[in-house]
Amino acid sequence: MSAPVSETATAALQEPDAPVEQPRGGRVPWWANQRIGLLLLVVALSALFGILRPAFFNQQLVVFPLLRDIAMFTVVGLAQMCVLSIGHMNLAVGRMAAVSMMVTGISYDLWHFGLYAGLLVGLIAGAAIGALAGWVIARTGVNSFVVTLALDFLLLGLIPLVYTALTDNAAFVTKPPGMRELRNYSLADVCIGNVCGSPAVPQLAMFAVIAMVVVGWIYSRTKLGRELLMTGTSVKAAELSGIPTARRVIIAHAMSGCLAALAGFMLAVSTGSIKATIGEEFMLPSFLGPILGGTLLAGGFISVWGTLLGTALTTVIRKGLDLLGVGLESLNIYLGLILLVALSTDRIRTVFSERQGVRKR
Amino acid sequence: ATGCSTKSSNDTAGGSSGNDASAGTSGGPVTLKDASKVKLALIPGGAHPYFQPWKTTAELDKTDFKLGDVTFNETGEWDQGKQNNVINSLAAQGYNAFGIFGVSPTDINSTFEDLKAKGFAVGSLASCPAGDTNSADFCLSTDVEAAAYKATKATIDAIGGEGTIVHLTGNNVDSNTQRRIAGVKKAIAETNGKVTELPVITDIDKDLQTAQKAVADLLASKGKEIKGIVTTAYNPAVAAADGVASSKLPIKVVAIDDDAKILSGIKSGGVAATVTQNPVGQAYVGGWLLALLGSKQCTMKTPGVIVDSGSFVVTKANVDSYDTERKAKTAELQKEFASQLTCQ
Amino acid sequence: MTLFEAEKVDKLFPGVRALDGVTLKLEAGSVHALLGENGAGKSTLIKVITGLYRPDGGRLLLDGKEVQFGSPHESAAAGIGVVHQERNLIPGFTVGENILLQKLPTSRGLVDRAAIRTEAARWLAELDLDIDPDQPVTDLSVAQAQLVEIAKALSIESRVLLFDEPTASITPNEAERLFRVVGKLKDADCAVLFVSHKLEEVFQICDTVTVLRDGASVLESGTLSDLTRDEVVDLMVGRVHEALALPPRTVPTGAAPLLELSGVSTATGHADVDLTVRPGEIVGLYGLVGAGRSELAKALLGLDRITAGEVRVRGQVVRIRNVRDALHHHKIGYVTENRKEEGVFLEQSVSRNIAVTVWDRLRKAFGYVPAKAETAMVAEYVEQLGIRIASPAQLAGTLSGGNQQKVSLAKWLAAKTEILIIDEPTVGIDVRTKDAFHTLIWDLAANGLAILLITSDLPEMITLADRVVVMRDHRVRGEVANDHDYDTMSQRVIRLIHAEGTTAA
Amino acid sequence: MKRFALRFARTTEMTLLVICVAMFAGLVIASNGDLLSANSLRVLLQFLAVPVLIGLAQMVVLAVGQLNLAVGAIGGFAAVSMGVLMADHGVPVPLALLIGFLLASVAGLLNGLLVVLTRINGFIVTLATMTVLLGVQYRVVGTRTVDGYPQSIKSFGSYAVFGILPLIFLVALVVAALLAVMLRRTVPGRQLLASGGNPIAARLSGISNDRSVIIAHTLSGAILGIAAILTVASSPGVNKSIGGDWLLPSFAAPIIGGALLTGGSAVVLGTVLAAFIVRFVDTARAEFSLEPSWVNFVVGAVVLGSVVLGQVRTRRQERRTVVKAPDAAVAGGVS
Ligand SMILES: Nc1ncnc2c1ncn2[C@@H]1O[C@H](COP(=O)(O)OP(=O)(O)OP(=O)(O)O)[C@@H](O)[C@H]1O
Ligand SMILES: Nc1ncnc2c1ncn2[C@@H]1O[C@H](COP(=O)(O)OP(=O)(O)OP(=O)(O)O)[C@@H](O)[C@H]1O
Ligand SMILES: [Mg+2]
Ligand SMILES: [Mg+2]
Repeated sequence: MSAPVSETATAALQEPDAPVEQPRGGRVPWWANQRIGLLLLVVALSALFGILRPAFFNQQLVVFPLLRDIAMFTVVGLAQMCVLSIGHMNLAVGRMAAVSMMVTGISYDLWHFGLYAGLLVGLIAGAAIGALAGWVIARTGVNSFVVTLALDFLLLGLIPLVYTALTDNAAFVTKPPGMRELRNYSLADVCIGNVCGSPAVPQLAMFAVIAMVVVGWIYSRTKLGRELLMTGTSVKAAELSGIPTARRVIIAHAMSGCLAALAGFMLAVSTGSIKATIGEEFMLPSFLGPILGGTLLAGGFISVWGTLLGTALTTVIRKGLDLLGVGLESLNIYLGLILLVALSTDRIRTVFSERQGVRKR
Repeated sequence: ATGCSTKSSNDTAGGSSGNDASAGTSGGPVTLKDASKVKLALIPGGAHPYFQPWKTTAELDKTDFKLGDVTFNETGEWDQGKQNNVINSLAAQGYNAFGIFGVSPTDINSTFEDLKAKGFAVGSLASCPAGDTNSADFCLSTDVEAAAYKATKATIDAIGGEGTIVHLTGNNVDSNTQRRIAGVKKAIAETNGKVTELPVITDIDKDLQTAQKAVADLLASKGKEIKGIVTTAYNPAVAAADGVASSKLPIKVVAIDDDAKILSGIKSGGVAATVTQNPVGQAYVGGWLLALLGSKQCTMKTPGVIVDSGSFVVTKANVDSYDTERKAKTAELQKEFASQLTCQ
Repeated sequence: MTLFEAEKVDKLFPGVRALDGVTLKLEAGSVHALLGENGAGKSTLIKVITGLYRPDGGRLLLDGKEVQFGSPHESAAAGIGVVHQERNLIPGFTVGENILLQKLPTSRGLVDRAAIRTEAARWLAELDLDIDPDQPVTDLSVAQAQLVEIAKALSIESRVLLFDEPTASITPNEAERLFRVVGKLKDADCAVLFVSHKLEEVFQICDTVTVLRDGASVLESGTLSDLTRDEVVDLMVGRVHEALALPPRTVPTGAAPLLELSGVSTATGHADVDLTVRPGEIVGLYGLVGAGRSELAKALLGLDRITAGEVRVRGQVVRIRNVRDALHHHKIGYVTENRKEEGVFLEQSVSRNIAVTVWDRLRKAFGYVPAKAETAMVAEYVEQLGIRIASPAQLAGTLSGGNQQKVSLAKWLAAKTEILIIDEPTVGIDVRTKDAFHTLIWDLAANGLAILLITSDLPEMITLADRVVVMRDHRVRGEVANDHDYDTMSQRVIRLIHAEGTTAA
Repeated sequence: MKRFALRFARTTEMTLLVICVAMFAGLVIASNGDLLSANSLRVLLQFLAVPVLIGLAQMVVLAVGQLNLAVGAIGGFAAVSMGVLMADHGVPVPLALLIGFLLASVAGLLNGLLVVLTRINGFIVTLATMTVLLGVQYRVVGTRTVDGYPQSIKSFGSYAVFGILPLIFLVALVVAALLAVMLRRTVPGRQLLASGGNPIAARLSGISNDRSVIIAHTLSGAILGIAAILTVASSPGVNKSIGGDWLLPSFAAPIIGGALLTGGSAVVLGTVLAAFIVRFVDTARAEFSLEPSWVNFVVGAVVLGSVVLGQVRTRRQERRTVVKAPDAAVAGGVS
């Protein structure tokens, strides 16, 4: 039965005189492409800040920490993006990072694990707590917003209890060998013969690159990624097309938890120790990166590059304002306003391109 | 009407500075030569009334020590990552001497190490790193454990040496809080059971309403047993003073810092005592030291030395005079540090 | 007397000219039919008239005076009532509130519940509906909901009433009631516009007709009694429409059944269902709306619990846990009745829509799906089914209903299923595409697939099925061998449905 | 009436009521009856006023399928504005309160307008306005705690009828009652819920969803304005920390109370009862001297438990489930 449809049926199904329907998902003019717009914006802003404050291009003191931050918040953004891909949210993204790092901290402190063994344990813990959230959502059908919010509350209560029980200073201060170095090493410390990398690029950024490659590969090349996006587009249709949607929900949340753990690790390495407050500042950036980058809140469409660019945009703006010496009286006001403007221009661009008969993607 | 700590501390800053300045530049054991290349940054953990005196003292540092430049930057917003960014940005703009209140005591050594590695002068102000090491050039801070100990002693005195007290404080998962809890416990242990403590109430410094509610609930449920309340964080102190006053229970409150509201409470008798710290001294002596170190005129004999900037129990008896004591302490601090320096 | 007139109305959507100089006249005391294939622009015209869309050209006249409606609110105020194609009730509200939502009665600034109750009851009575106005609409059946929609349109006491496919999901019985109301409206000198794909109804109740094709009117206000059914169809499809002639097909009677249900009961209320489908056979499952046919299909796929009885696939007793199980272990496919919500992923590309069932087969290590294999596979089915697309990357949501249905079917063919459950394949699909689908289904059976065809369209059933199993109230009422004769078959089927009238409402 | 009673018996509200009564009884027993003393009751109710209002402020936007992340920022900003106006600029109390109330309402209105005009998801819009308003709050008050305002407002904040019923709690109840009437019995209220329940259907019935969204956000702002007034009246002072802990409780109350994130549900009573439950957890913490961490832990567990239970209940009531997969419904809806 290689060809279930015979010639006669095929012939009957053809509509020779019907016009081909307008492709609306196809090509988009370059200026309507969100990613390119973002890239231009990031470059333009960097140039502007560089002109106003030449220190903006100081490799060691500005670019290095800037890239380290972008790397970390990109991973945070990817963590949120994974659940956005199925139309869910993870409000406990920061707290998941905190819990996984707690486990990593215990592994360093009590079990004397090596740097990467501890990281691995943390990633597993993150995936597990994410999977737990996913499981509750899949089993009960309760909205992810509610479940992760409640989980956030729960962990917020649990984490301090554990820290006060296990540590003196409310932080795990044992540092396995390599952690200190990872914080400061840049590509300049990686040499092939006499050629060394740039001192402006932190080695820690490699974690983000790996995460981006893996997540990007999953979503663009694999069955799993496609099924996640299909689940995000329509759970009903996905279930009825033979996609195990409950399992996909669990996997998306597990990926989210795992990436949150990685981001938590990057934060712990870059600030110095593993403590209860890790991830407290993750929520806002976790949404900003993906959303600015074009990931849909409703699910079904993601962009890894967009997440990087969206994160870069917000981080660069903050850094620029920092360098311009904007005080706390104005900092948040500017940040919020710039954010609104950035989001609105994107909206204006979308409307404009739709008017030209194309659809933004 | 604006009251509060800013105003009162402003007075302090204005009053004490003249003396200190003369002590530092002329009468002091070490004479600062040329600090015009020193650009000093005072960086608190975030916005907090405690740090407001730093802002004005920073200006004073600039004129008194003829510094190249000074800045006061509170955009760290109580996040270690953000604070590190602020520090780096300032370093990139040419600031080379840093007085820092580290947001996270367990992390701040890493930041100090980075700065030291780049050749900057670094002082840990108002809080010392957790653990046994301090990677900054020096740490000038209230010994929080000692301050909490003193506050508890004052509470015990106020309640007549017997009864139940309760300790209200801030973020539980912060090593300074742990030290405060230890200080309170130590003072209570010394009474050999005459004074007992209810479980510590932590995490109520985030905002005033949480503190207020916690105090009200505490008074409603345990008000009759409690003889005294010792507070070691800002919002709980304000809330406890207010809560006890309006509940009309015979409870002695020992507060922290010298908020105008608390000082007036002491004067009227509603607050038994308060433990004030020495933010002006930290910023002033810290600035002086950083000028000496930043201009490479001096080095520390023992890098990382930790010095208590002092804490002062203020009661009705000394509410008008405690500032003199504090100024004296500041001058004394300068002398103490002078002996710690090796100068050209 | 002309009550309402739309004159040379244009409506443009990005890339589509949905209406192209359409003129429509509605006379008082007359029922006017609006016909056309899918996507001809019928619903768009109604939305323009009611102020939901702003026309890009032309004008609207009410009582000879030009009007412009900025919103449905304004058109309602001007006396134009409408029943839209999609059901539009507010879930948390009562039946009464839903009916009167457009102008909730108030007294002293507050919503007057008593007034709502009496007023709504009046309109429900008008439709002979035994529904409590205080009941939440969430408790209604699909058909009841549709009837509430109609009551809603009546309630604004409009002089012009527009019905967009009001009978698509109600029983013939209920349709009759609606027709009686339409008759009353006609007697009261209202103007009624009636859209339906069911030509029998149109001929039964309409006086005049306008036919749209590709957004343009090909017949304006023709008198229906002067036209034959075939003439109307020809106008709609734009060429002479030949009655479908299917090639002869031998039905294998001796073959072992591929799918066999015996004594199946489900959590959703089915009791003692027996059913057999052999390879190469099309078994029709007929019943009125809500008889439980779709539910049976879903229970079969593990979406609802089977509480008793046996399901046998290829002779083996099986327990199917979910669609995935059905697809991979038993080669069973299900083309759902609810195309837009359950059949296709509107926001995804055509290519992914078709490939969704075959990734399992195409995948390599780590779940990697080679793009090449995927593209080739998709291209094959796009061509075979004649899916009209500009590129496989086009979003399924931008396709017409017919093409969407082809996509929905293609994924099961691509998965090489051997048992196919096809649920209402041609709802809302125009005459020509319908024929193509009939040919296709016929052909699939000829190629050896076992097909269970669920349809409420009796002519379709009689055209395709080899045997017709009749269901009512979640029970099989009997089985009729198809002799492909409409008159005898319809009688026998209807008789089975109404046999031994034990009903639980 | 009987049918109504039957229906009520099966609602979330009934479950919550039972939980409330049980918890209260438990606490009374645990405190040896101390909780029944006038003072204890007053304290219990005093700190319910603000949580009730912020829960309602969130509920009303949830009702149109939106959400408001700026609750704390709007309330805090309004509260410090009033405090500064009275203490530093000597603005008369009624005028200052009116200005604060209007500022909060305008902030809500702006949220609504931004959502409608830009079509950006409400989640993101309110996130941005939250950031801006936090900045404004700091700019207005800095690190000070402002308390130098007239005694009259403080006595309003601490006055209790019969020494038991705090005035501010009664104000909150009145607001809740008005909101309930508005949502159930007025045309704008019904239209708002219709927009939340089914935006397309609402539009076809001549209801402007945009208007509903704007009304909901403005109402939310107005309720927060009242919450801010009560805060100014009952706190020892106002500073930049006011509003800092409003966000999570604002979601907890309506969600425990049975609100649907997808919109269309008006659960005023449920929200009020849920605020009671959270308050009881607080009281229990004080009673048993537990660490505050436990409160978060318990509230998290209660929210999770109640939604799961609620889901199980609706599942059971539903005659059929189309697909046994989670609903991908996303907060932020109408936009
Ligand atoms: N909102 C819209 N945006 C873009 N195109 C649209 C929109 N609504 C309708 N169309 C297009 O306009 C054309 C007419 O659609 P319409 O819904 O009016 O058809 P119809 O005659 O009612 O069909 P059916 O019988 O399937 O209901 C179609 O090509 C459709 O794709
Ligand atoms: N979306 C729905 N929500 C609630 N009840 C429904 C829904 N769809 C159908 N029902 C009810 O479920 C029962 C069986 O429906 P089912 O769809 O299986 O019937 P059917 O015979 O396939 O008819 P059809 O598919 O033509 O509606 C009926 O009582 C029907 O009213
Ligand atoms: Mg239509
Ligand atoms: Mg069906």
